[in-house]
Amino acid sequence: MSLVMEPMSTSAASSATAPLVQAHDLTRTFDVSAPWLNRVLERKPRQLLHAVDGVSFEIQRGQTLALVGESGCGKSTVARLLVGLYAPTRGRFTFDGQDAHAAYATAEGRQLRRRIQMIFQDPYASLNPRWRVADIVAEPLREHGLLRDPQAIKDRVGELLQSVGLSPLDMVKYPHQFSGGQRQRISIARALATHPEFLVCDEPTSALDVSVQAQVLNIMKDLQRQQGLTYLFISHNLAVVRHVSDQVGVMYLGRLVELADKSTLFNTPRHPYTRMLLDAIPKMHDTGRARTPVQGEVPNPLNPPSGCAFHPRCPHANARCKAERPAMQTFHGVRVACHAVEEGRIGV
Amino acid sequence: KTFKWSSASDIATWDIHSQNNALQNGIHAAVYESLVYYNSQTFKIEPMLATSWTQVSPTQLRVTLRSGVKFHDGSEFTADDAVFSLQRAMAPTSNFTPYTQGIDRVVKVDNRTIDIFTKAFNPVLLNQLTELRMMSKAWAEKNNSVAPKDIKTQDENFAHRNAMGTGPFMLREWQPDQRLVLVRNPNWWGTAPTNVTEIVYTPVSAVATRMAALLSGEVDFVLDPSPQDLPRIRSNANLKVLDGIENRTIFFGMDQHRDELVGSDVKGKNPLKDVRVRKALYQAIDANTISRVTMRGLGQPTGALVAPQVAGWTEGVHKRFPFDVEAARKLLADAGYPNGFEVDFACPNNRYINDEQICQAVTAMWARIGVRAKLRTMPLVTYFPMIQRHEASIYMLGWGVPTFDALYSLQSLVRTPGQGGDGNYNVGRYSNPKMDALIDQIKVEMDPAKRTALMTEALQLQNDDVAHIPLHNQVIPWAMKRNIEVVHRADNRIDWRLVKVN
Amino acid sequence: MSLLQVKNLVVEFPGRRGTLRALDDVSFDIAPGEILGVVGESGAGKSLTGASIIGLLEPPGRVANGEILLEGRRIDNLPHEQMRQVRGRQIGAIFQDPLTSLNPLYSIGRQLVETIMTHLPVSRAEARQRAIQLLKDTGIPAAEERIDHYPHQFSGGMRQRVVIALALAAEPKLIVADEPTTALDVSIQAQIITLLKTICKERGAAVMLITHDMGVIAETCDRVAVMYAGRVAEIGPVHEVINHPAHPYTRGLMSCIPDMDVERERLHQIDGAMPRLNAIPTGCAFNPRCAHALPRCTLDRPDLMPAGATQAACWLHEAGGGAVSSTAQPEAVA
Amino acid sequence: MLAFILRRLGQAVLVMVAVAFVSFMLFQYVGDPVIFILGQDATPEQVAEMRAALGLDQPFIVQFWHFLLNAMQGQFGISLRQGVPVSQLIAERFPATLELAVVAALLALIVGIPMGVYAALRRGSFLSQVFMTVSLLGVSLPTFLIGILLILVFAVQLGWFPSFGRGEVTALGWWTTGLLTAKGWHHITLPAVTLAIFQLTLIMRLVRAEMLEVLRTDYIKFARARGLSDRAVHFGHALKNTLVPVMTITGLQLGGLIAFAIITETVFQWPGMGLLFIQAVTFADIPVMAAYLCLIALIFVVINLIVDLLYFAVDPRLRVDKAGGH
Amino acid sequence: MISTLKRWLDSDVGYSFRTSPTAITAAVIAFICVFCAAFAPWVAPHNPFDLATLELGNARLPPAWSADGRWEFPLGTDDQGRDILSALMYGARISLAVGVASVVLSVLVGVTLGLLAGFFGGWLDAFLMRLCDVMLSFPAILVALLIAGVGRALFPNAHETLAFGVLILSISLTGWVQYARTVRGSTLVERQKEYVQAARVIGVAPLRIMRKHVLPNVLGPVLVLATIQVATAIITEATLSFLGVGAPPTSPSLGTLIRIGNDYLFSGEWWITIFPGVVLVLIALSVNLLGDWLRDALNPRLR
Ligand SMILES: Nc1ncnc2c1ncn2[C@@H]1O[C@H](COP(=O)(O)OP(=O)(O)OP(=O)(O)O)[C@@H](O)[C@H]1O
Ligand SMILES: Nc1ncnc2c1ncn2[C@@H]1O[C@H](COP(=O)(O)OP(=O)(O)OP(=O)(O)O)[C@@H](O)[C@H]1O
Ligand SMILES: [Mg+2]
Ligand SMILES: [Mg+2]
Ligand code: NI
Repeated sequence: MSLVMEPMSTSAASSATAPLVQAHDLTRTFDVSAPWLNRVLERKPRQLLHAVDGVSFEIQRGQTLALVGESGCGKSTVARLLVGLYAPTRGRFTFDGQDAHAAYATAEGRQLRRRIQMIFQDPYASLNPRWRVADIVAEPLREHGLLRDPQAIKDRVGELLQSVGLSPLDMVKYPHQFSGGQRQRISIARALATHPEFLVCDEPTSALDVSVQAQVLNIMKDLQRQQGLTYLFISHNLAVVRHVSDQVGVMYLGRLVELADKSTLFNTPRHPYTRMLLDAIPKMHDTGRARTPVQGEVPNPLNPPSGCAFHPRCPHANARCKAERPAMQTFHGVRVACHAVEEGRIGV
Repeated sequence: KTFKWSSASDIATWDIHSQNNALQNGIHAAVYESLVYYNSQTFKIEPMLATSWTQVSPTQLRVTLRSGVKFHDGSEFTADDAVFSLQRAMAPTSNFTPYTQGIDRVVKVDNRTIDIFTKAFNPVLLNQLTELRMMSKAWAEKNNSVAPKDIKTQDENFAHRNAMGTGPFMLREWQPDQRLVLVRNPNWWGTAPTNVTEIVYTPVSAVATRMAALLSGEVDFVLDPSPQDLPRIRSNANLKVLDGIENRTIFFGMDQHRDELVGSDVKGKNPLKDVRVRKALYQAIDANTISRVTMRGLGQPTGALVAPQVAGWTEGVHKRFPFDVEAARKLLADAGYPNGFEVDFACPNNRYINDEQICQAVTAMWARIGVRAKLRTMPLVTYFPMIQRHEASIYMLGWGVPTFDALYSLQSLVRTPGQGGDGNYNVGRYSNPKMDALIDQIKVEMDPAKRTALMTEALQLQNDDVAHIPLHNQVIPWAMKRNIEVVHRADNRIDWRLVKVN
Repeated sequence: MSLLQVKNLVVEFPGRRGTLRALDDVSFDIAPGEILGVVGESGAGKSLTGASIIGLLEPPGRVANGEILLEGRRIDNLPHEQMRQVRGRQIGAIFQDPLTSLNPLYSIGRQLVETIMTHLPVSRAEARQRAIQLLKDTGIPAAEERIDHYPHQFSGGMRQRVVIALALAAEPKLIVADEPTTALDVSIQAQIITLLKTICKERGAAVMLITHDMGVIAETCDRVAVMYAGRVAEIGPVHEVINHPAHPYTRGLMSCIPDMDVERERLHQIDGAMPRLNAIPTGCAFNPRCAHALPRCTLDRPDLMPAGATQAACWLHEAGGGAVSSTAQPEAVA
Repeated sequence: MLAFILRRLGQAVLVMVAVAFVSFMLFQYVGDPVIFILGQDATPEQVAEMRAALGLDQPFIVQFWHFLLNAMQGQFGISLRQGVPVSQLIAERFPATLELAVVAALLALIVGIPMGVYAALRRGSFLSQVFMTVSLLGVSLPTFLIGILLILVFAVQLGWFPSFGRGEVTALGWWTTGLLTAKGWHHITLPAVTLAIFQLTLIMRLVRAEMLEVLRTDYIKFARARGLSDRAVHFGHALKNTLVPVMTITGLQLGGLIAFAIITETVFQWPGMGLLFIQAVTFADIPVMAAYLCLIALIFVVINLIVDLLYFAVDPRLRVDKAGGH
Repeated sequence: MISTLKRWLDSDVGYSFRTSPTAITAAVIAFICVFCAAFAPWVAPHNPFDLATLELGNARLPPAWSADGRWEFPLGTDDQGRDILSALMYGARISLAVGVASVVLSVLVGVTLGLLAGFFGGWLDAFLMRLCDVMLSFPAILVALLIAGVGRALFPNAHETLAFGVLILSISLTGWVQYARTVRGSTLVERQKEYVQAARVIGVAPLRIMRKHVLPNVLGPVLVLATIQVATAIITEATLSFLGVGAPPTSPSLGTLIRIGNDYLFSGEWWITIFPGVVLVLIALSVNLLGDWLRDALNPRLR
């Protein structure tokens, strides 16, 4: 643990006051209503899909925040909000004290884009299949005018490839000539080209087998140690999350329901959903043991349950859960949104 | 016997005064008859619904009508019908004004006699009467067809789709662009050699399809066969071709008005104003080869502006300047264009027989003497308005003479443009005061012999001036099955009374 | 007697620059009612093995050698029409992606009824009744009503259950499941795995389960086969393979898994990458990455040989080499 | 659904107005019909008078405005050639064109789809190569040449089919049909084949390409894995999934068939709208041309609408009520 | 030159070319056609466009091998005494130029508009797609008639150049629609792909993304469509010439030659009809076969 914290403490002096990444009440709504004329004729209301609904968190420099949650709960949307692929419907994202979304729209946005990079969920899809690796990795360098001399660019690309464990000789190949793990590393190399400070990783290892996954995770950790990178890490795989993160946020239907230190969350989960999620992890060494899947059906995001969105599946739900939406509250350094926890109906 | 025939386009209406269109007039003539008509063999005017006529005064023609003529509905043809019909042709919605221009009024004298008053002496009145057909007054009044169909308005009169005349055939069925069926009128007043009881007309616009229909036996007769296919048809044992000179002359006109030609490399002057240049262009054309090769014999080379059937024509005016490339080159050099010049050249491509090919061949011949004609061809809808806007430097035109009288051509083609149809197709704007004087004299000359001589003189003047370059008289081929007997008419019309199917 | 026997299976892709041998001498068998897990590096040939068994190799891929026997009958060379009758009826298949496996244009009921009627002599009404029962068995609520819905109207987990219902429709004896849960999150994954297990237990069907997730293997399978570069590297009872792996690759694989319970700064990793198919080294394909490679490993290709409770294709376990193997057995996991 | 149709019809009107506007902008260049009406001998004064009477001397904007005003009252003017209301002319000609287009489209579909399926399933087999190459003749030869060659062979040489016309027609109210008599079918064969050849090629190639894609999808593989019969897999599952893009193109092409019919109708003297149009063009019959173009625009929009509605019938995903869920 | 050819033959596409007899045959035919067309002035025995050399007396001579033929005119002569072989070469020159130019033009317009519509969506998309609807309603023939009318009215004296302009413009004006639709469709798919979003995250400007990322990835179907379109454009040109809006009669294109030949179908002078038709079929067939091959070769799944 201390090893992990070290790089953070070195940079802690510079950012002791404010965290590098601050998301405040981030919300993104998608308008999925039928066209206007249809609505008028069929007397239908507007349909809004709250993909992300009031999510707030902070990440200190050199730290990793992991986001977990069911498919469709809004993790990728959060990631896209942070890198500016979506504009927030409400809320603010402050990066190093600067309103990022205001900046994205201006000329300085380029500067910000240099500092914030993203690794996409599908490594193959995120690489242009018609470009050579050399061009892919060099694109951010050229785009931000960091280097102009072709030879210098080539050297830098080689360096980057080497730093992610690939050979500079691979530069002339196309993405399809690499294996899944190698492609993932290419997209990491590209993301690192501009010396970013904040890296958003959306399920970077979901398609990989364990040995390649281990290689990728190790590279990421090494980089964090060496360059003090800050990560937002999204994954389904809780074992991986546990390995890489400092803090873990659990999302359910567009909202953050629990946000805690890694060890606290894994050792003493509070929110009933977190508990169910942890119970659902297959255990390696007790072969043949059945686990308890999360009960009930995934709710429809267009028509979320009233009150606490989790109440139809929650064993602890009561009338209040049905009616009133719980707010995030801090208990013993853990932020939870649950009436049962607040009321002490669930013990630690 | 059934006679099945075909040509490119269908008639647009059965209303005899609604549109003036050659093919349509020819078909109408089977059902509606005129007072007088050209004899198919001699091309002399002969009586039809009129039996005799006398020029009472220079402006009054008295016409005696045939008795015992019955319309298809059985009613009698009377002077009322004749007056009505002529007045109908003069009505505001009629488009037969080219034929009625000279007529002032028509008056019934008695049941069998009418008087036609002209505005001035009209030497071609009888010729014009051949195109003015007779309709039943009672039938028109009963069926709301008193006025000719106005093409500008919605109202369709009965006569548009129905026909009721005195002719040898009666309309049975008409599906536009598909089928037109005429049947024999058993009560026709005259006698005719024809043994046809039914005429079926099917317009086929694609010439190849039309020929295919003839070859496959689906039609007996094609009015406008493809000239390319004639040798084949002539050699086909089941088919034959009937050629006849049409009274239409093909010639080239030249812009002799502008001071500088549009689209020419000669600046500041108009080479076509120089008679030597015009003559050079003339002599560079090998009319015989064009007639033989391009026209496959469908052109009779001529040096005159009118066909032999036309009054005023003589062997003398018919003679061409000889084809002589050297002479042409010399003429050009004399005129100051030893290396030739560039000039615009426009032709229609769907009006006359092989029009586009002729122009191409002529362009090549001119190229020999250094005249670089820039040929453009276009369909007649765009072509005629274009030349009438004087946009072409050299243009092709064919001029038929329905009146068989050279004045018709002279007035339209070589008279300086003016009032009352003077020079209305003189789009090259040739102008010669001597010519104008001659023509004005012909207009009022009442002695036929003297008049003819004057016309010949005018034609010769045109030749001397090379106002236009005549090329040939069009020969019209008709293709048909061997068992068909028809008489070829110079106006490219079938005389329905003479058709025989053996 | 085993239900399925795969003997010396070789799959090749004839191509422009020579023939690629994607599966090389793969042998294993599955007993009735058994769940065999198949794990291995990406590109090792897991999916190809599954595809060969159901006879759906995509051309130009072809079975170049070896036999596949179902209940003692060879099925790899059956004529097209007979093989078709084996598929679905004898061997069911489940593919990775639940959305793309279902024809989006037909209701799930239609697809179920169609499958049932192809294989079983039942009337349409009976088939529908059976389809509803299948949906109920696979845990879809309100099956009577949902049967007429279209695939897109179901969530991913439910769709995967429909796919399972389709695979089970004609009560096959063997189910080949190729990464049935990769696209799903843990909670749905758990549901599906539980379902698969109960169905096996109740119907006595055997399952070949291909997956990346060791947790799933551990929890579900009776035996596990580990594949590497087109060959079976190790095969044996699941507890043994996971806890006492015999092949160096398996060992490496196991150690790569991030553990929920153990905090580690760096994950263990196998250095290097799997060789490309056209550049497989002589001898043991794993030798360039193997810490214990013997001179012999670069020369001769090892076949599966007994190694403790499992069988491994590794010279370390050659009879008499047991001593080597035990000394070489390094800091094995747990 | 209703809203969808309403919106598309609204767009149709806009498209038609745009088409009419462009048409009128260009009509001043197509020539002068007056020469046909008065004959060649008319004096310039008579011509000018006639042009004025027909309103041809006015700027196109004014002509367009008059057209719009009349069109709004359901009147599309009078044919300058035939002097008959254009709407009546088109109504007379429409059945012939529609019959021809539909027969050709059916022919193309009935022959083209199975050929495409076959070529996809047996990719590389001799017969499918033959299909692929021979079908190219259909797109390599101009329509008029194909038509005339067919006439030459089947009408002139063999005498099996008539070379022109529509044959006997039966009137069913205002609709005339040639499809009730053997003679009518006899007449429609050659033109329909001519018209269908291009579409056939296109459909065949399209079906083949789409089938090749679809055959590689997981659900086809899964359908095979379920042991479904080849028939069920190829025609039940695969073909239906190729239908959406095939329908799009076929829809557009059906509109195209009507446009292409211009040439076929000319060659075979088929008394349809195409023939009417080409005659209108040679006559500069502006009202007919304007109405025809608007009608074609309408046909395109309607066909696109029908195609889109067919999507709903074929693809349940589009039918989904977004709010519905489950 | 040789080495690039070698390298190409060694690439994947080159390999599939080498192993496809159809592709090789098609390429050879296409090459011969293009070569003869491009170098017509040097290859052709006569210059049929030089009117001064035409001799009307030589009109309609049959091919050299028949009784009346002359070796001076290997494939015979047409109605103006033009050597058919030379006319074919010169005509193909025009036809290929018109075909290629109009395809290039419609590809440029169509791809640009399709990209814009697909990438930016919204009202621009709606507007452009309605524009497509409008364009669809005008058959190429009519567009040609109208453009010819406008062109002649505007430039009454620019004959030949204008004719080509009219042809190219009218073919591309009706041709761009399908490119626009295809490209728009693919762009809609492509712009959702993560590599495009990755470029946005990097900070690449939208137009640049469109050009450098989206364009190469939507070009595949466009290229195949374009090869087919070259053939179709030649045929359209032939059809337009049939209707009299094509190339000037003194410099006949392949299409014009076919139209002329059309008049000789029944006349027994078969060579005037057959040869131009055969050349057109050869060109169209070879280009189409090459397109077919290219479509399969560029599809990695079929390789
Ligand atoms: N562009 C969009 N338009 C409409 N709805 C969207 C859009 N993007 C995402 N959504 C919806 O927002 C919700 C959250 O999607 P998101 O992709 O963030 O989920 P996720 O947590 O990343 O899921 P997964 O684990 O499957 O990747 C989903 O219901 C999705 O359907
Ligand atoms: N069509 C093909 N042509 C050539 N090689 C192929 C083809 N399909 C598969 N392969 C090769 O066969 C090998 C085995 O592929 P397979 O799909 O079985 O891998 P896998 O073990 O299922 O991997 P993953 O875990 O990534 O699904 C791979 O190396 C792959 O490159
Ligand atoms: Mg996601
Ligand atoms: Mg796989
Ligand atoms: Ni143990």
